[in-house]
Amino acid sequence: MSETPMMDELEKGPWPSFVTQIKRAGESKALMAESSKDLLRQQETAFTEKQGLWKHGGIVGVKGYGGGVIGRYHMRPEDYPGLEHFHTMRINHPCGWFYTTDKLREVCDIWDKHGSGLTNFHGSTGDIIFLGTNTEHLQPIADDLSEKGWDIGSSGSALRTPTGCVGPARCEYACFDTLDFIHDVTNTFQDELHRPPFPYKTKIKASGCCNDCVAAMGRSDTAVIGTWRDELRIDNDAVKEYMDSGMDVQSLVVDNCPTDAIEMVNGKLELVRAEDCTRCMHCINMMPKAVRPGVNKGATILCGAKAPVLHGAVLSTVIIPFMKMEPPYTEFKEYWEKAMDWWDENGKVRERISELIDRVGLDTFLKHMEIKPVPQMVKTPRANPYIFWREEAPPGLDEFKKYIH
Amino acid sequence: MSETPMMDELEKGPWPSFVTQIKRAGESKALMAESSKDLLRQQETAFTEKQGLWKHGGIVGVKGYGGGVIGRYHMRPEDYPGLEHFHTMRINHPCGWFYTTDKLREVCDIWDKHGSGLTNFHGSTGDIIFLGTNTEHLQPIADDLSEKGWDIGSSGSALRTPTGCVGPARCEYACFDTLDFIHDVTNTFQDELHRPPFPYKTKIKASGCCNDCVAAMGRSDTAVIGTWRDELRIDNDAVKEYMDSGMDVQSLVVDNCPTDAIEMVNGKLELVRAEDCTRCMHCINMMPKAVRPGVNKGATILCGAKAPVLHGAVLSTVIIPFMKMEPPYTEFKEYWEKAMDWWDENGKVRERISELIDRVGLDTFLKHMEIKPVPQMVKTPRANPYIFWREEAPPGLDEFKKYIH
Amino acid sequence: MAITDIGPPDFRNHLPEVIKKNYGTWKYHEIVKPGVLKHVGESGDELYSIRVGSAKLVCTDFIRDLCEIADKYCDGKMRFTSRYNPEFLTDKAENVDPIIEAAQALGLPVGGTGRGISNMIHTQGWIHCHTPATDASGLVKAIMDELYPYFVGEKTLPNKLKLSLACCLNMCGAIHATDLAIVGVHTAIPAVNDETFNAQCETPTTMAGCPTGAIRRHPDKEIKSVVVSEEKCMYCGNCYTICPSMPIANPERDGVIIYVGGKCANVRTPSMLSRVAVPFIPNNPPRWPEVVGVLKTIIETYAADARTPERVGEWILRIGYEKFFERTGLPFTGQCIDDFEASRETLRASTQFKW
Amino acid sequence: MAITDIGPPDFRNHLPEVIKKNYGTWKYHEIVKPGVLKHVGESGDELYSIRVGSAKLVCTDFIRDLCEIADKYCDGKMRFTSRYNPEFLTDKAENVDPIIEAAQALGLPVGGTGRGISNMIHTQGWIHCHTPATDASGLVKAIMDELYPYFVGEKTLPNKLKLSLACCLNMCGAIHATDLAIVGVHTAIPAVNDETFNAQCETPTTMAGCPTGAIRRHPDKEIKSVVVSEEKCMYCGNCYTICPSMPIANPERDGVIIYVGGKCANVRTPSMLSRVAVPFIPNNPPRWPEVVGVLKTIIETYAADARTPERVGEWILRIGYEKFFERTGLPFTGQCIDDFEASRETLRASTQFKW
Ligand code: SRM
Ligand code: SRM
Ligand code: SRM
Ligand code: SRM
Ligand code: SF4
Ligand code: SF4
Ligand code: SF4
Ligand code: SF4
Ligand code: SF4
Ligand code: SF4
Ligand code: SF4
Ligand code: SF4
Repeated sequence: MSETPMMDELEKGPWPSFVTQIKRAGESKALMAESSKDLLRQQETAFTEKQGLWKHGGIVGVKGYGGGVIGRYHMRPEDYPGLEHFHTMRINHPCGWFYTTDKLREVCDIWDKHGSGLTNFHGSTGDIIFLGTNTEHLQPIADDLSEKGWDIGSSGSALRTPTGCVGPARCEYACFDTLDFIHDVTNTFQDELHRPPFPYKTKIKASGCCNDCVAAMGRSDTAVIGTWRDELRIDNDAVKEYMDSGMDVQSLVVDNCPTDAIEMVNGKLELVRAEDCTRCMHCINMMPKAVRPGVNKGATILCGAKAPVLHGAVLSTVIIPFMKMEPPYTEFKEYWEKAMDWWDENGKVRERISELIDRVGLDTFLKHMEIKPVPQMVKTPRANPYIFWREEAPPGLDEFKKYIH
Repeated sequence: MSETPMMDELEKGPWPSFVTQIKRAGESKALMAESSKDLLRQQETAFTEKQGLWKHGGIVGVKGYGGGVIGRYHMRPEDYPGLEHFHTMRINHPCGWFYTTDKLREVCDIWDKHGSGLTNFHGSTGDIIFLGTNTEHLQPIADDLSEKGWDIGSSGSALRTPTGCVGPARCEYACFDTLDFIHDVTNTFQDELHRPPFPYKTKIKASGCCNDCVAAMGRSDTAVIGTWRDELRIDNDAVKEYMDSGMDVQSLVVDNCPTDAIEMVNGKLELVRAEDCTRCMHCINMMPKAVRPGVNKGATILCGAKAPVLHGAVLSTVIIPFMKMEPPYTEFKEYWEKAMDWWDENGKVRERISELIDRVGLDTFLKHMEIKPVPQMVKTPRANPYIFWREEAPPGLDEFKKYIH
Repeated sequence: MAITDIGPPDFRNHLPEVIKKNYGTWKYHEIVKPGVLKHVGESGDELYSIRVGSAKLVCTDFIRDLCEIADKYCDGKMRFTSRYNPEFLTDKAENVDPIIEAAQALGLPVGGTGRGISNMIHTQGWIHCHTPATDASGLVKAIMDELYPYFVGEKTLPNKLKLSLACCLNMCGAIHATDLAIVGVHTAIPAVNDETFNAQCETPTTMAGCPTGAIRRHPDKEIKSVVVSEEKCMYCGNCYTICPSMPIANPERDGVIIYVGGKCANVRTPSMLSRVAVPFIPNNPPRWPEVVGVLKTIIETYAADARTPERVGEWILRIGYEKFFERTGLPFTGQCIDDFEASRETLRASTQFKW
Repeated sequence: MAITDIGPPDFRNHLPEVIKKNYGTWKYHEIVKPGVLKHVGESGDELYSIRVGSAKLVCTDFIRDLCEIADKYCDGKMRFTSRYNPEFLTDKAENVDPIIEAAQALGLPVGGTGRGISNMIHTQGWIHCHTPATDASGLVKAIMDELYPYFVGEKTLPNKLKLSLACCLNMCGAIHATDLAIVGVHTAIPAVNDETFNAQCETPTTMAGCPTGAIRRHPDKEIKSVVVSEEKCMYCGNCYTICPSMPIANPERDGVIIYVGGKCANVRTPSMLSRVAVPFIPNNPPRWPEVVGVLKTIIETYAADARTPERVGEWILRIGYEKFFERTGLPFTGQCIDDFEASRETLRASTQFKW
């Protein structure tokens, strides 16, 4: 009988099986091939005992870097000798996760040479994850990688590997060049990425439009989301094509516009209330051939998304309604550095920037940033009357003269 | 020149002037007629200095009552001798604020005999307010009032004077007898009203439907709001009348239904998606002759509204989606007493019930109340994963057997 | 022994006959003209209600005047509304105009029904309370003089517009859920009187009474008093309630906040809390022209821009606060942005907004 | 000196020619069939993307297999999506079917596009992390086996349905804003090991590390250890991170929460946080049939009840949580009601609800 019946069970069924992958890694020429069997066995034990078997962290690293490696040790090394150390390494991906097969094979070879041959393509932040190696291999991996033009990703209280959606490479919706932007930002902020300087982790993600294909709204302290400042464009010939092909434009497109900005007027789709359109992409998504973003493109900069620890999950909120996004992205970089400085100076240990904003108030942040408050930043103004004026003087009567009828 | 130019200014203009009223009180036979002049002068001073001139509270009262009188002393009694004491007394109003002229004259006479002759018809809670008298008159007022069948209202950490909308007396929308209910509850809870037993004030208000003409949603710890459990009723002959009279039923009524529950079908108004109707009264308000509540009537019981001190204003939230409201209102009274007991036991001083609920969680309240949680109580379930199980056992696998496909 | 706890007079004894007869069986109503409601019972009976505007602060003789009208035309019965308005009730159509005339003869406006503005919920202010940051009756008089046409039906609005005023943060009248509201606020920290503090106040109690922990012992140990942190004080005045040596009223820094968009009714949209549209306007008695002007600006923008039957809050919900501030011309400032507890909920977690 | 900070390889060197040529000038796209996107450039050029499903945890040889397909049909270029799916890119329509066949030959499903279910964002679980309360890869495999028809296009949905899983409250993968999510949770307080505590842990640090203040010194002064309050502990596991003598994993009390209705896209409606639909289901490896069953129930109810193009959260917004619980048959329990910080916002401040 198999030593790992539950793992075997998970090879059945139509969806590709990770068990098969682990087994296959064991058959391969990966350096730590023996650990594959141990991994399956430890997983079987975890399934049986219904709990994990890995010890706490443990700090490991490579020269010149303050992060990018996650130390991992087993609780029962005597039972699973192949897993005594089983660290992971994060490798920064090329933007948009585009590869040549040469580069892919290269990275696989390095990993087989130094580790388990098991990997995630990709981790949830976006890195290539090398899953499982010994302490002594960490530095050689780093060396081999950098020799071939690869670099380590990030961990700890640092800027984490930024990611962007496929954007202009393959998407007609992209309102800025997400890939160039992420590549540029990643390179500009190598120091912040590799040598944790902050109170806690911080993330940047860029989506070319509000479809948000990298889920920046939900998981990046700094979300850059493409939009446009003018009016969307409609090609009514193409609208007609969609209608001719059987699409019910009225019910599917017009009736679902959240702002009533579009209407069918004499058989033509018109942006009748342009100033009401909130650029939600719905009409565009429904008929990409017929409706497209405007031409004055850029991005909205939002701030703060994070996972629930400690005060509940946070979605990003608007800080800069519209920023032009053109190389060298000076405005963005100045914004980000200034924001990080403020956070760095005022944040407590393990306090993300949104938690700091919640603690001291958005207006305090805006004041430091010298950003003028605008209603686009809020869903509603405050309901409570607890306004702090502090050193600021409240407005005098003069400022209201013009309202006297 | 007048001693009170700003007050005189406020006699001008079309809206009835309180200044005129104060002056007139001075001309009348009210006992403290002289204080009217002082009141105008102190008000002129307040207007000039742009600040109030009344001292802090000071406790006064009448025999057998723990509240109903608000002590008020002037900061500058030497300048305004008529205002040295200037207490107010709250008189419980007849439900719906219905009066006979006899009773009105009676109450005016008592007040002229013992006080300034100045009054609010009514205070914001709903009492008749006797505005300004001396300490020595308090007891005589109370005696005279009770002799004539009037009673004092409430203040302090007590049940405050309950109020209800005009309801069945003059409104076709009333889903229960707000007046009888309030009268009954006021009489049943005289002790709680008159001898402050609680951690802080608490209020009950009843509106016969969700138009909420006593603003119970915003200002009562216990809001009782009429609704129905079945379907609203439509009289299409009357719909036609409205249409014939020029009303655009489609745009004014149907298009504004928030749930898309009604539609015009072949020229007739129909409740096509009855289960979606949230009984928002809109269609009924627009065409009272044509649309009316269902026949299975009762009320939703909501809890918690209050002013902003200390954590921001609170609107009432649903506790009992539907309760039949029939004399002697036993179910309601049991509910209210049990809720007050819980609050009394667990509330801190000056903590309203909604603040207690915010502190310990609605579920804790429901457990004490032995009320089953239902989704009608929430807008959304929790977003955070911080579930406290405490002594409760989380569900076992068995409870999910039925979902296994 | 005093007789206590007899409860209020039984309303049943105060009802007009036509109400007794049709109690609970009214069928529908119409607004015959501004201030005049006609309710029709299943019985076919008709009831006319004539609503008149009144100050909230009145004298007994005024009540007696009302009684005279009620005696003459209403069989000696009348009522008041939840917004201080006297209402005359009659089942005789022919009495309507005489009642209107009689009321107008007393200087009382007839109106307050339907799509417009009724009386203003308000509080005591400098007339009677000890914690006001603004006046009540005076400001209300100034406002209602100006909005009079909306009361008497000369001007109408997309829906009812409920106005309220409270003279301090206690918000008596619960103006926190109303279309347009004014609340009195302080904007400067209390001025501690070091001379009297020790005699009048208890240091630990005073410190404990501050909700934000803004009060500390005086750094100079010789001075038996306290100091207030400019950073932490939110001007709530709680300390003054506990300690008379910490007056917070400050003529130069007291004034009002203007709130918009709240409502209690659950019609179409759920009840809504009001939101800060103007974080501060200084007091300017006797007529607060700046406050009145801002209110008029908001009301006129609403009148022009909202669709029937949008309440103010519903209108803003549709157009967004971006457009509210743009169209009213009111400045959006950092003080409008919530930074109190649980403020995150008010931030815009979305790319959907208008330019 | 090691060479550092060279940054990732430049993506520009990895782009297919057709992408280089049409970079930033794509005009529109169509979904040709499940898993196959056709993008058309202003130039008229066409680009076909073939998306295939994959485990997240793979071995190098698998990547080499993908490379072979890419070499054969895609000029040696390929990409991965933000949901772990390999995508083969070609400008040659005739290559589409061969690519599909090649992928299928490797056992890989082709699909994940359009209105259905794509790969599941997930985390490490028992395979590699030290704080999981459930597994990741195993549970995902069990779920995706069952939802396979929605990936390959045999079944479709009213819109995309994004699935995610995180094995602890850290929620790596940010599953808090996704249509349907699973998160591993503990439900019992940590078991303090009094024997080892003193040697392994520091009392003040451990106490300070608890966000809810649930940890106190052991009442028996002789015992150098701590006790945990059943009342205050929310099972976050922070203490275990600080102190190995406080293991929180508990086979009988570990399991998952099911979340619904979140999304990141700002299409039609703003982004939404996910909400707790099922507060706890115990772990049941290897196939967690109860979890899979509940997910299927929710998905099938959504499929039957939602209108195109409603996302799960939009559907629930329209029908209300009342109807969500009724139609899915899931029990609504007290644990669904928020009682953490700022929970008031989640309560129903309205009389508008459905029976
Ligand atoms: C590998 C990865 C999961 C995966 O399987 O993909 C991961 C794994 C870990 N995360 Fe994460 N996180 C990963 C993406 C995320 C994301 C998603 C994202 O970045 O888009 C989040 C949510 C977004 C966010 O940042 O809030 C995330 C939120 C966390 C948190 C909670 C942070 C918070 O402020 O709430 C922690 C806890 C911590 O930092 O101590 C955490 C901590 C961890 C640690 C380091 C556990 C620990 O406490 O030491 C995990 C190591 C696992 C291991 O042994 O390999 N991880 N973590 C992801 C990184 C791969 C990559 O680099 O590509
Ligand atoms: C007279 C009245 C205002 C008016 O002009 O109509 C009033 C007047 C006072 N209220 Fe009020 N409140 C009055 C209705 C309200 C309402 C409205 C309601 O009841 O519908 C509220 C908001 C609803 C609520 O209860 O939250 C209200 C919320 C407060 C608060 C804040 C309570 C809170 O929990 O936030 C206080 C402060 C306190 O209790 O210490 C307060 C305190 C006061 C005091 C007693 C001031 C004090 O701290 O001692 C005021 C006495 C004024 C005076 O000298 O006459 N008053 N107060 C109203 C009572 C008249 C009546 O009985 O009919
Ligand atoms: C007399 C009074 C009840 C009482 O017991 O005294 C009353 C009476 C009526 N209300 Fe009201 N409401 C009265 C205060 C209120 C309040 C409370 C308040 O003003 O503070 C509200 C809730 C305000 C809020 O939302 O904050 C209120 C919200 C409504 C609504 C909802 C309007 C909406 O679309 O949101 C209606 C329905 C309508 O107007 O179509 C309504 C409808 C009515 C009807 C038509 C009911 C009926 O069929 O008789 C009555 C005549 C309305 C009119 O004047 O146009 N009544 N009504 C109150 C008159 C106050 C006054 O003097 O102006
Ligand atoms: C390839 C990928 C981007 C990438 O850089 O890798 C991508 C590609 C496209 N997305 Fe996306 N989305 C991708 C992840 C996402 C995500 C993020 C995620 O899944 O975690 C989201 C946000 C999810 C959320 O809301 O939480 C996302 C929300 C959308 C939407 C919004 C749908 C909606 O109505 O809410 C659209 C528009 C649509 O489908 O009409 C969209 C549309 C598209 C289009 C049609 C854009 C285009 O014109 O090329 C692409 C094909 C869609 C398809 O597969 O049906 N994409 N898309 C990602 C594929 C992941 C996968 O393997 O399944
Ligand atoms: S976020 Fe927008 S631009 Fe980027 S891939 Fe998705 S749909 Fe295209
Ligand atoms: S982008 Fe959205 S808001 Fe604008 S017209 Fe299209 S559907 Fe309407
Ligand atoms: S709350 Fe409803 S029942 Fe009561 S008076 Fe107003 S409209 Fe009529
Ligand atoms: S009561 Fe409201 S929800 Fe119901 S049908 Fe009428 S308008 Fe629609
Ligand atoms: S609002 Fe404040 S100042 Fe005005 S009456 Fe109420 S407690 Fe007094
Ligand atoms: S006004 Fe309020 S916040 Fe300021 S010191 Fe006094 S009690 Fe504290
Ligand atoms: S969700 Fe928790 S257990 Fe899973 S990988 Fe992230 S930190 Fe580890
Ligand atoms: S699990 Fe979390 S809440 Fe419980 S004792 Fe440990 S740190 Fe505190």
